[in-house]
Amino acid sequence: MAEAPAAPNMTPLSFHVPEPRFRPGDAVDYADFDRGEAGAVARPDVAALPADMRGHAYSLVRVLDDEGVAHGPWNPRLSPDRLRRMLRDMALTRAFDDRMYRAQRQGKTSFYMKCTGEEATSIAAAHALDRGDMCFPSYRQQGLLIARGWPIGQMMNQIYSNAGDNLKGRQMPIMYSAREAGFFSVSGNLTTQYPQAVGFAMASASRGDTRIAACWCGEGSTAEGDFHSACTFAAVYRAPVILNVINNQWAISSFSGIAGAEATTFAARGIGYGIASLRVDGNDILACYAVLDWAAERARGNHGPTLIEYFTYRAEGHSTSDDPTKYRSAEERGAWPLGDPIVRLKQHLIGLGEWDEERHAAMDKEVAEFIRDEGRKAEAQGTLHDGLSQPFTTMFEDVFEEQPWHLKEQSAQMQAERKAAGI
Amino acid sequence: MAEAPAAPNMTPLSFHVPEPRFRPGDAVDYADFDRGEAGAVARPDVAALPADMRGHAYSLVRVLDDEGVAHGPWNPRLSPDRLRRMLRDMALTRAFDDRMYRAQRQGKTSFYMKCTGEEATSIAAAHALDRGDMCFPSYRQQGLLIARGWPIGQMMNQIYSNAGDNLKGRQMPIMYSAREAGFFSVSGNLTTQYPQAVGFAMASASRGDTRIAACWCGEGSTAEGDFHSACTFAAVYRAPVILNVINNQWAISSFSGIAGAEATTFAARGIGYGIASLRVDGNDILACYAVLDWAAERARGNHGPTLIEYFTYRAEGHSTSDDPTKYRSAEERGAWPLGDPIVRLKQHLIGLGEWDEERHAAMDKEVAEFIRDEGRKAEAQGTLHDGLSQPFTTMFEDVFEEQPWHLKEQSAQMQAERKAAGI
Amino acid sequence: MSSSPATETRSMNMIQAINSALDVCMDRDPAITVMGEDVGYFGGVFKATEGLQKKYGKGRVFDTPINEGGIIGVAVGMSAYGLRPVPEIQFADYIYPGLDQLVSEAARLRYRSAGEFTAPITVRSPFGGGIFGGQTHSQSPEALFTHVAGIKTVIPSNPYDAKGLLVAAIEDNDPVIFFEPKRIYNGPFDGHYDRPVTPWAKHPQSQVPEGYYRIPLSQAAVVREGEAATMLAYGTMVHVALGVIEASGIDAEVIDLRTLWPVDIETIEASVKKTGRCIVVHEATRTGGFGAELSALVQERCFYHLEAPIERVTGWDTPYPHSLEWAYFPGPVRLTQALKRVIEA
Amino acid sequence: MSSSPATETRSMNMIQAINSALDVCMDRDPAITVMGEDVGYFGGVFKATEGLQKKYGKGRVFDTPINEGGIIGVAVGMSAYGLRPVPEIQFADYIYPGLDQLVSEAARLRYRSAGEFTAPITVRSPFGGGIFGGQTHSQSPEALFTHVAGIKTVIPSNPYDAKGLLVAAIEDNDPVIFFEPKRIYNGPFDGHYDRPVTPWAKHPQSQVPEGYYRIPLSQAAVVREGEAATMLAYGTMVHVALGVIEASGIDAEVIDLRTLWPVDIETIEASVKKTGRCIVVHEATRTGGFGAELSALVQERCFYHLEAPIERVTGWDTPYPHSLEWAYFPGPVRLTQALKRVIEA
Ligand SMILES: Cc1ncc(C[n+]2csc(CCOP(=O)(O)OP(=O)(O)O)c2C)c(N)n1
Ligand SMILES: Cc1ncc(C[n+]2csc(CCOP(=O)(O)OP(=O)(O)O)c2C)c(N)n1
Ligand SMILES: [Mg+2]
Ligand SMILES: [Mg+2]
Repeated sequence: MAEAPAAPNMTPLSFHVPEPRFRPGDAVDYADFDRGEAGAVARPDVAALPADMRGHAYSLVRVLDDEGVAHGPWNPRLSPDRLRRMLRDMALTRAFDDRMYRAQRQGKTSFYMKCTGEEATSIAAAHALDRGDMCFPSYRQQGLLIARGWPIGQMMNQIYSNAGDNLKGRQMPIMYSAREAGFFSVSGNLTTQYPQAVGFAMASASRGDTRIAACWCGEGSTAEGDFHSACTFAAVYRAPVILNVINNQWAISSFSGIAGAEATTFAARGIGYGIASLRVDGNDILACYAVLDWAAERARGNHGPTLIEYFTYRAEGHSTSDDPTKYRSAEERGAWPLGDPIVRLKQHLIGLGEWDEERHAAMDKEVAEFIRDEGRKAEAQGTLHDGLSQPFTTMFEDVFEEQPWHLKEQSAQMQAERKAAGI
Repeated sequence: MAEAPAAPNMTPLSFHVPEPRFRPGDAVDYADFDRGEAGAVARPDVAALPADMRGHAYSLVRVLDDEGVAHGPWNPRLSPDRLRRMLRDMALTRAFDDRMYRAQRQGKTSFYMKCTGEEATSIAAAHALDRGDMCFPSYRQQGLLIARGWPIGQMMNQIYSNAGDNLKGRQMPIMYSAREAGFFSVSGNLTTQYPQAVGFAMASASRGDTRIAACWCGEGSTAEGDFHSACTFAAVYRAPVILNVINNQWAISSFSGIAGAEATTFAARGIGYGIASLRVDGNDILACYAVLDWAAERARGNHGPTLIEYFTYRAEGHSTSDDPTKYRSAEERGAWPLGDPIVRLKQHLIGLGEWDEERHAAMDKEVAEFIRDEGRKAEAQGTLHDGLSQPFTTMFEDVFEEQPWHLKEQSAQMQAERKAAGI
Repeated sequence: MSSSPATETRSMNMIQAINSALDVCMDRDPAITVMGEDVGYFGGVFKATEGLQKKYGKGRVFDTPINEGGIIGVAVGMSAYGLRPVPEIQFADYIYPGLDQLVSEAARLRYRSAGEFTAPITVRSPFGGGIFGGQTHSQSPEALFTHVAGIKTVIPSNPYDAKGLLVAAIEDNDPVIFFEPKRIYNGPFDGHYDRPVTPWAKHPQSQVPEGYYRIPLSQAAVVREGEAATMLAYGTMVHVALGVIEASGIDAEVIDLRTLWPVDIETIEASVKKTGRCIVVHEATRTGGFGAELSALVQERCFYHLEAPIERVTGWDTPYPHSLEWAYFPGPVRLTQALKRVIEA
Repeated sequence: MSSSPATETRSMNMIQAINSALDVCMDRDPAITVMGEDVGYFGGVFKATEGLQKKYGKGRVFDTPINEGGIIGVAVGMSAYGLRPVPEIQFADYIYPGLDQLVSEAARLRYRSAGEFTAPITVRSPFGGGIFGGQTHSQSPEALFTHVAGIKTVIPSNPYDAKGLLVAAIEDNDPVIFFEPKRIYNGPFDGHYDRPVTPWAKHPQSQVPEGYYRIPLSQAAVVREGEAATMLAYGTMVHVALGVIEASGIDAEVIDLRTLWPVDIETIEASVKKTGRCIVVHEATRTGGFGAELSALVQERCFYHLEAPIERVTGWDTPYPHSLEWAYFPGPVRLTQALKRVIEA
């Protein structure tokens, strides 16, 4: 098969295939995981040259310590009101996920994807960015929509492809599009949104506008060519864009090593392009907010793009089609040293004297009821298998702005054939 | 056009489009160009961790100083014989380029591309790598073939698409393929060879072989998605591959800033993946050799991939289809502070007492005569417009291993139609 | 017409048959290497590569980064070394980032190097709709490949063929796109989405030899003989076609192309010359689909035998919609009408 | 049927006409933005964008990194902002790395977002052979786009049309692939490669209005009326077809499709119903080419009028060879033979 056998006097080459530390059944031990201290990482000036802050790609910006106390220069010192809003947004996102997951299991729709454990990353962004800034999300940024106040009912309608679905039943569940909320149409093809965000930012900059762009992808998705396109164009044109990588350590069944995590961090990718790059505790919403706010200010000041890696953990399966017990240790979630973002912010607020267990329980209840009510209203408009909620002819609309002859013919043909068949 | 006008109380964004320092007619001044000192850069252990040698992506490995004296830890201390062979290989490459360029201008073929000023990069590689190592070149690595002793006449036959062309006239000039010489079929599509080289290296490693792979692309081509694929796969599997980027500062009419050179070096791209990355004076063949030799040893020792940026200058036009006076200052070539690779090695050999002007003149003459003779022999086998050198039916061969019915039919049809038309 | 089928057979679904093909091939030829997203430890999102990493090691079965262009590009380089890569593209909808390496490299390598380098790569990829996958888990992009000189395209319609064709594809010395109709992984599907799915076990073509056999590429199967019309189909649509014929009682012939290109033109020509009528069926969008090529070929070669216009029954010229999936799918209603039109024309 | 042509005309070649279209459009609409490899200061390797950066500034005309996927991806994002990008892909052969962004994103954006986001992008790209460009500077990949729902494909055959169609493409609110037949940038080419090239100046269609006008998309031009047969062609092949008719004296009708998809089906149908015979001509490889779709459409719609099989005269099913370029090219010899066959059938 090879052209020639290995030279006998030379060391044979060996092939390295990364392997995660824990597989199903393994006991999990994160003892040697180095989180760094909360508050330890310096906060550069927003105009800092990327060359002067390369270390930020290898450290971990943390604000909250294990007791929920905020430390250091990245502490954003947000008002308790704002913190409570962020807490509720995270709780709402989690409750929404739970309900929609169950709805899928009940056969009300075809598919669902949760963001459990990663809520802080999206909620922080929604709070740090201006409403006019354009978001190019992946499929796990439902938190952006929720925190931007896009109607939960609309999201459910989309998931059910029902009569109220603004996407006319055309998209799989969770592939939202919400222009009003500055939320770009979600694509099923990984990372395509990355260069698109850069293009939006280039457009805004070239027209002297003030709106910036942000995009999201998972650590696994950084391997796609589009990631490189985005970084290259962002660096060359100093585009006002924030490139967010959610490193939740898993890409379906592949651990982050298969995407390159053994050799370096994902934030370090940005260094290669001369992009300011930071790594942040993705389960610490204060840290996430602070870094995003820094990046937004940097972009608005024409100091160029920022790449942010959020170190977090995908607490649930990849999607309703997945079974994570098949490839990873069930202990990982519990043992994960950066905890849960909701619990950590709750603890912080309690420490500030601005929250307590009772209020938290009340919030959980309110949120659950709200989701339940919204769910009922959405279901009243139909679920996926209730019978088709969209007129058949809508299928032929929006392929082009004006319907060309062939789609008119096809639409007519479909109707005629159904009629002839007596349906 | 934009959705909303810029917020009046915010600074408008600005759009940055990189611009080269010099345009046609401009006086050229490289005074602030920092080459570093010859011999100043340290030589890490071949097993060094990429994290421990990041600085090498931002410095410039140089061995020869302006007087042609070799300095420092990267001095490969090659035998004078070897140095003279390298000198002749470079001279031969340049003479070959000149003749083939003229041949194109004389209408003997459709196209040609020179590597003038960049000869050291390929010749060093041919000398540093084992003959069994597989090269995945771009279109400017003719030096590899020449130094590996692949027949010059074969190269000319390919350029002329004549009867002796091993590629049966199918490929544009310079798109060589020479399996025997460990030289992969050149593609017209930029950077496709990059992941291919990584794949070869992965294959060799996975089979416990000892052969490594190397690939080449220009600085402009690093922008392609395939570059990212290659770096990602190379890093993940620690593939025994050498990724060579020839930064000759121009990509047709685009200067290196359009590929990202304003923000960082091209060697730095490798840092993003955790790949050992170095930057070397591409016009200093001793430095090029030393760095390649280091990378080869590293790969053979299972220490992983290396990315090397060769800082050089494209002394001539992009190809025979180009006119560089339209977009860059004619002074650049002469003012370029890293000189000419042939002149520099010649000077070094003379300094060693192993060469002199007379021998150099004799070599130039011998090389010119050799090329002329080879050229005549090749032309005796035909040039492009002499009439077709390949039987028509060869056009339908090698599409598949076995010719399927439709190609048999098409071949027969072509012959029948020509016959019917009386040709 | 399979060569030396092994005797021991077992009832398999499509996934099991594909898994068995990979296993048998890997066992016979150490050059064969399986790679792709999630194909290693996990065994693939559809489980087609289950158990292979354990059996053949990580040097021959491994997960890749999520980069389809890289997967194909690396496979081309592995071919240059002498391996025979069998990459999986998780969904055919995600093959586009790998198209350049397939079209510009793998397909043309033999030609451009005059045979010095070849790319004996078999790209496996689940394709087609019917699983509520919306526009990014339902596409049938086969026409992008049948247009490209130097690539073969193969699509099986049952477990027996899936194994035999995959073995032949892997052993072929040219690049092959092997699209697996995911709707029928678990059972033949006649297009009646509102009826329970029959499992493969009840289908004769689920009896698959455990050992080595191959079904030569470029040979179609006449899966139902008939006189009234010729239906050209592949993948899932073979079962829809058979179901419609059974229900309608019209004596049509059904040809399962199995290899789309180079297609078995003799079988097609003989059938249409016999029946004088032809329907081409596929799930891909209609305009510029492979059905256009079939229609063009048939009218070029059987013009004087045709008694009715050739009809194409295909997916509509829209993206694959989520909730209107069954209105998009060229199912029994549409096929029955078309069959009647062609017969009555 | 062009809307309000400006009165001042000037003799232009194709490049000048394209440049003029860009200039006129940019002048009218500040959202239009030109980008691509070498298109800025240098004005493009074929000079189509010459002078535009100087006139409209680097914010609207700029060089890009060499990354076709990035170019299209960024253009999609610019569209989301509200711009109308007109990217250049230097050669059509290099469009594959951008295919995913075109097929999965630009083409489906309006549909998947139910009209919230659109991609009014016009991708200009020189295509076709005849310049000894070998397999990577000669391809005609139009069939990859005509198969994709949501994309329009336009190919002009002369300077007047080039400008009018490009203006219409840029003003269209859907993504348009605008392939420019590079062989006829400087003059119409009838396929006789051994004869001197006539410059555009001698051709009536080189008289191009300086100002604004547009030629509606999806309208073919009957460039020669005739009774004996219908020839469907586009780009360079229009001139080859006309040359063959002139030389052969056969009274065939030639239709220049101009827009490939959505095609002007009425004009085609009317012509074939009149002549009863049809030849489809293109330079792209035959199998699965756009000619297959044309052939399928014609036989579906004109079956009872057809007196002879529809012939396809196309590039062979091989990569475009370098030295055998003229043997590959579907030139006068082949077209004449086909015309005779169709007439005599
Ligand atoms: C181009 C493309 N290739 C493959 C897939 C299939 N796929 C969907 S999600 C996924 C894993 C992504 O992992 P990651 O980027 O880490 O995001 P996460 O799911 O962890 O949020 C894969 C492989 C796809 N959707 N698109
Ligand atoms: C995919 C692709 N896009 C565009 C081109 C056209 N092209 C050929 S060479 C070139 C410039 C490459 O510059 P660089 O990588 O710096 O290499 P150099 O010519 O300087 O050696 C371009 C844009 C191509 N051949 N392939
Ligand atoms: Mg992940
Ligand atoms: Mg260059």
